[in-house]
Amino acid sequence: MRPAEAETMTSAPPQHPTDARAAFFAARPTRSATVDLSVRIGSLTLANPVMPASGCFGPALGRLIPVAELGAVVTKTVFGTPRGGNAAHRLTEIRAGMVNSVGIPSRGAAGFLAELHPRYRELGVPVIISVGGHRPAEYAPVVRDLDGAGDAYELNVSCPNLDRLGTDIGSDPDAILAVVRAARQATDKPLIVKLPVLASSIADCALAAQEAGADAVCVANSIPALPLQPDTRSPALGNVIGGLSGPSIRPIVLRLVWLAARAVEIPVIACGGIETAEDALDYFAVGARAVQVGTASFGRPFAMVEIVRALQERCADDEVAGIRDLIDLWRAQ
Amino acid sequence: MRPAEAETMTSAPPQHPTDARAAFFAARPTRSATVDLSVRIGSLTLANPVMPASGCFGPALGRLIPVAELGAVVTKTVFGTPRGGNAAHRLTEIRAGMVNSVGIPSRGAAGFLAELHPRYRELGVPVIISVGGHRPAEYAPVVRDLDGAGDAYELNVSCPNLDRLGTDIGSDPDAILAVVRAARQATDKPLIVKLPVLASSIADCALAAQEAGADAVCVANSIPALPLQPDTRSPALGNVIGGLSGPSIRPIVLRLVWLAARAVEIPVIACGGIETAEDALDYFAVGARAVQVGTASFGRPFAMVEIVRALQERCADDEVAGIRDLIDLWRAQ
Amino acid sequence: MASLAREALRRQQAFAAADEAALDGLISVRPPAGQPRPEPVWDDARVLEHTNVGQRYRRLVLATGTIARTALAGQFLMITVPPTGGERILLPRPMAIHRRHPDAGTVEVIYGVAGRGTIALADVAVGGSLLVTGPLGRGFEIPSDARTALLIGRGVGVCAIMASVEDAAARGVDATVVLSGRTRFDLIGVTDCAELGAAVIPVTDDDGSSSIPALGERLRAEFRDNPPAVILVCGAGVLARLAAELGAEWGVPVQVSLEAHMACGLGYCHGCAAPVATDPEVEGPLVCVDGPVFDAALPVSSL
Amino acid sequence: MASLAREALRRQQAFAAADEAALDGLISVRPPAGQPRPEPVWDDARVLEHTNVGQRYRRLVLATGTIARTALAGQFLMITVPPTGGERILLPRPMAIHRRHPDAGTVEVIYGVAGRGTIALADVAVGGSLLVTGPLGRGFEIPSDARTALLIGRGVGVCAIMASVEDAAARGVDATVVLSGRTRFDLIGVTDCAELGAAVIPVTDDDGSSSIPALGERLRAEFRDNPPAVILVCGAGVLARLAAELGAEWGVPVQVSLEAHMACGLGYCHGCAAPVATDPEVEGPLVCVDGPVFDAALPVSSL
Ligand SMILES: Cc1cc2nc3c(=O)[nH]c(=O)nc-3n(C[C@H](O)[C@H](O)[C@H](O)COP(=O)(O)OP(=O)(O)OC[C@H]3O[C@@H](n4cnc5c(N)ncnc54)[C@H](O)[C@@H]3O)c2cc1C
Ligand SMILES: Cc1cc2nc3c(=O)[nH]c(=O)nc-3n(C[C@H](O)[C@H](O)[C@H](O)COP(=O)(O)OP(=O)(O)OC[C@H]3O[C@@H](n4cnc5c(N)ncnc54)[C@H](O)[C@@H]3O)c2cc1C
Ligand SMILES: Cc1cc2nc3c(=O)[nH]c(=O)nc-3n(C[C@H](O)[C@H](O)[C@H](O)COP(=O)(O)O)c2cc1C
Ligand SMILES: Cc1cc2nc3c(=O)[nH]c(=O)nc-3n(C[C@H](O)[C@H](O)[C@H](O)COP(=O)(O)O)c2cc1C
Ligand code: FES
Ligand code: FES
Repeated sequence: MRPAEAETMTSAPPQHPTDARAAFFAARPTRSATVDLSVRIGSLTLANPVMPASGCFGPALGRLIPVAELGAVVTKTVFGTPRGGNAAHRLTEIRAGMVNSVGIPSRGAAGFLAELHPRYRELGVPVIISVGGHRPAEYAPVVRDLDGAGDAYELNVSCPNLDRLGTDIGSDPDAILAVVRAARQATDKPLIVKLPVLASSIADCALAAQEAGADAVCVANSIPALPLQPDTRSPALGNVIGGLSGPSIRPIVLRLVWLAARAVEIPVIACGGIETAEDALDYFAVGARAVQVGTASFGRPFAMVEIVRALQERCADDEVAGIRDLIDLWRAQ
Repeated sequence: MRPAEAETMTSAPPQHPTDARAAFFAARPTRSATVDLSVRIGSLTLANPVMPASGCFGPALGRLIPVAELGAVVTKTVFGTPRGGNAAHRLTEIRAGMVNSVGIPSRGAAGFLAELHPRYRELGVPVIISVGGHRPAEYAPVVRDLDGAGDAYELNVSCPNLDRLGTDIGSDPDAILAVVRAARQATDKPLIVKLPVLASSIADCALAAQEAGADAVCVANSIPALPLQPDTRSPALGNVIGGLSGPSIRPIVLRLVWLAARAVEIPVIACGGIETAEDALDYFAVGARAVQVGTASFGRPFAMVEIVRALQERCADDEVAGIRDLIDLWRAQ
Repeated sequence: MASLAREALRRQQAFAAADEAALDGLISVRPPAGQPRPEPVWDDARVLEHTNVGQRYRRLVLATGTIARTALAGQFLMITVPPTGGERILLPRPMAIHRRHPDAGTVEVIYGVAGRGTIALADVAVGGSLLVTGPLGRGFEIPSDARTALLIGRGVGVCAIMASVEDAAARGVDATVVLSGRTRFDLIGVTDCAELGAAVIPVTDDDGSSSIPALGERLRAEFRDNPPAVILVCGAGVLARLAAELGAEWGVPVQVSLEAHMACGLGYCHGCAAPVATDPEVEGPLVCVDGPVFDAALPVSSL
Repeated sequence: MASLAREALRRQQAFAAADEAALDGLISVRPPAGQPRPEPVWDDARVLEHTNVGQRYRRLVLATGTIARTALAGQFLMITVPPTGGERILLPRPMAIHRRHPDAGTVEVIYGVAGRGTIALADVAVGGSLLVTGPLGRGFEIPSDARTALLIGRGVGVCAIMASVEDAAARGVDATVVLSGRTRFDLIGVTDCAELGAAVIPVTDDDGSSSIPALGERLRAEFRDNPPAVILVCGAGVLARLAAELGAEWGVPVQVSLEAHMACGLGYCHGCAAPVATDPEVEGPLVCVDGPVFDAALPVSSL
């Protein structure tokens, strides 16, 4: 029924000299050629620590920005079988941030492999496939179905939009153990576990992921919230509740990253309200090793690439060899 | 060593005709005399549903506003034995809100009864004493020690500043059961349980409180967060983490109030980012029966009294007899 | 009196609900276009003009060469609202491309000052620049054999149809344009239509001429002998339904442009679900890539 | 070069840490005051003047009768910063009452434009009003038998001591005022001191005269024969320590005004812990009600 993403824009991006995008594609960092921004997630080495947050990227964005400059891309969460997603409105903006209740429409693993995966492959960077499930037992089969496709998998145990009232799989360390152990059997590729904000103990959740064999944790998903329409006081979203994202959640997620990074050895990937290289450095300062950018890309599609370029500049300015030194420099203070 | 609150300002507030405060004290709502804003919390009837949030009120504020117009006052959390509180800085303001890590300094129950309680009694409204503990077993003894003093007790099982790394008592339904059951044995007065934001299921926490005999739940405390100093990236607070409060947490707490109100029969008292009567009505629309005001009082000491007066005006304007009808009016839409 | 305000709010809500319901069963994704869609770009578009239009709207003239040259009628932009004095607008706002001036390398956008986003947008100064992404989405298409067209726009919905009035003028299609609004002073597009040589039927709420029965009667009379070859409509669900009814009566196709809350405008955030009922296991169409222009036809049951 | 900026930041941080450490063991709560504290009020104070002072400071003249008539020297206000274009400042900012003009019913405040709060405050227009609460806290007291006083202020810290220069003038106490700042153009209080007939010792960073050793030497020379009866100081930990050293040498009392992050200003939020080491089971003093003015004396160990 719907051609959507797959139909539109399949040719290589032509260069129009008359728009800012063309100039941005043309720009190449100069001084920073020798800077090493690479990070390792298990057996996978990323050229730099910047990637999109799941659900906030699609191959269509590759027409607008030089995606090859990113460390990796992360797909929208893929379920085993197709899902329709939630009723409109699926997103809105309020003063505290944006709230979405998209509800993870998915064409299922088979649909992803047939329609979307080839377009991700063209981007020229590692592809991290986000994997979802309604119950702990649903994750491993999807990983198995997808294996061969992704360079790594992010297990999304923290979507706030699947069940309006229920608790997340990811707020229960035992459920995390079950999900990750099974997925670990299903693939040798790196596994990232994306954790929720509303858990009693982020440290216990991160430890469970590590114990079960995860290669990294991503901290965190959006924060469940209920936006009201200002005039009528009725819910602004079809699903009543959604996930709050954007800069106002940063101080909350900074604490979670700090706690997770103290609890585990595996890398912590920070996600929550990152808009600039300064924000990324804040997360590095509390122990993150990589960052994901979500909401910021909507208003400024080039935000991720700007962050990569700014980190390169910062290393060059500070005369350090790479991101680790830059982080040490800040953390020492 | 420190005279503090007790020493200063012990005489009745004189009326200076030359300041705005004097005019505010003089104002008396007119049309709204017949409006009934009362709410019941167990056996206690409050004249209206507006009260301060714990830690954001003290008798000293009674010199600045007509406290007798409020539904009740809530004390700062009282521990059984004295506590010193956290290192400076204990609070800061960031773009997303204010973050405090006061750490509940307390003179203990005996100190409270001797020094502060008499000053609360002078205010002429019901006094709800907030009670704290480091372990579930610590609450009931404090309630017992205080009994006779408060008109109701709010069991604070959700302070984000007691243990930097640990989990709250209040995010564990079993711990809530234990705290409330024991407190229920210690007093016949109404018990309110103040719940945390970072729990896997607010519904389970509220149900545990109800099951153990609580008369109301307060949803919620501030949200644990880590503010950094913008220039140095070092923690802005002596305790590293603190509690985020203020308007940006409202959409997050609105969802929690909605979930709690659907789960339990006992009243839900909403607390989080309330600044105006409009904000209070938002919470009423998702099921709250009363509201607490914290951060807003710092910038606008008269915020609570303004909310009461505005609710009275609203009922008069809409020609409804009381707050229940006003709420029904909105909820119906 | 606040209770009067409450009453007004109630009426407004009832109207909005009815307007939404009017689309029920009407919408389907258009078949693949004959013409390929232009490649979207983003640009720092210089603000050349920023003026009031009537009492409720603002008009932007933006210098953005690629978009001005490539945009198809009915496509839209995502406009990023710059921060003003601390107010941060996170999501870009979708806005129809009201007029294209390819030679000047400019486009025009007209918007209503409604909520936080557009209130902040209204502060943008001439001489500054706006980050815009476009052209986006599936626009209107006047069938190649059409000699006449009826276009119906209400409020800012007029902006979605005006580039089709440009197309009609360029191709020698006789365009009749219904411009609907609250009062005569609120009508968008009167001078644009005059410039483009289109016949205008202005209808307004204050004299009752914009009511659906009155407008239906008028259009049925107007086109009794010579129905238009296509109907393009934007701005209200009830107008889309009227258009679909007329389309069924006259046996001509109807295209409608829809709105939805959007984040990306490019089809990857999945935020802009179109009001089309589908199997719960299949995602329905997205307004930003499958629309904003859809086919509108009365559901078979109601024929 | 960013690495130079980094170096500057490092130096600044090292200085801030040393400045904080300088207060170690110095501070204690003053014994109960002779005079009762005035009752605080809040007021919508009209902004009569809002001007630049040098390159880094702004001066407010506020009409607020009760506070102007009742404030004691060294007390402060909590100023609620009004929203500007969407930027919301939640916490009021504590500001010293620099000058009191009881007859005119006005007070003066001088502040540095530092962070979000004061940047937003700087936008307030003359003719508007500011919500202020005060007078608050425990101020400076010149002992009743004092005939001379040394007052030391640095940067905006000068504002905390200027009302004591007023007191000195009113009581015929000979005041010598050290005004310290980065450059001569940054010094606050030069005209105030002239008006109040106080002797001024201006010291600045650019010529090195404000360095602690240089200033110590100068003051020891100045007061060799006739030490002042009391020292009042505000604006830097290292200045408080110098004052405490001089106080010990001369056998005279020293009072220091401190800063802390505040929310309520009234003693109930417990946010403003003073830098006084106490038993972990006992809450230490609060800057807003037990201070901001404290006694400063060298710890016994260092005497
Ligand atoms: C394809 C398309 C074309 C559009 N063209 C125009 C145009 O030419 N002129 C014009 O004035 N408006 C147009 N709109 C609507 C416009 O995008 C604004 O969102 C709308 O005017 C609301 O104003 P606001 O952003 O100030 O509201 P806010 O209160 O700031 O919005 C809050 C949230 O709701 C969303 N929202 C609210 N109303 C709408 C709406 N009607 N459509 C989409 N999202 C909404 C916002 O995006 C935001 O997420 C168009 C929308 C779409 C989808
Ligand atoms: C008793 C007292 C008197 C003061 N008198 C003056 C005065 O006369 N002139 C003047 O310029 N400043 C004075 N200050 C400091 C002033 O209150 C401002 O907070 C400070 O200038 C920081 O600027 P900002 O609020 O723009 O910073 P922001 O970046 O907006 O502040 C962020 C947070 O840190 C807190 N904060 C940051 N620096 C300070 C500080 N130095 N003191 C207290 N809180 C701080 C703020 O309150 C806020 O919570 C006084 C402080 C106190 C406690
Ligand atoms: C529109 C939208 C869709 C999202 N979809 C997903 C998703 O499919 N899977 C997922 O793990 N997270 C999803 N998220 C959450 C983001 O990946 C991210 O965790 C969150 O937005 C916080 O980061 P930010 O503040 O940078 O946006 C989505 C977020 C948004 C805004
Ligand atoms: C300075 C400060 C001190 C607080 N102290 C307490 C406390 O002692 N006990 C408690 O239960 N909550 C305490 N809180 C939390 C508030 O009661 C309230 O739950 C929180 O601030 C959210 O409400 P608000 O957004 O209206 O401020 C404190 C909050 C602040 C800002
Ligand atoms: S707006 Fe993102 S998919 Fe349509
Ligand atoms: S500022 Fe609230 S106690 Fe001092």
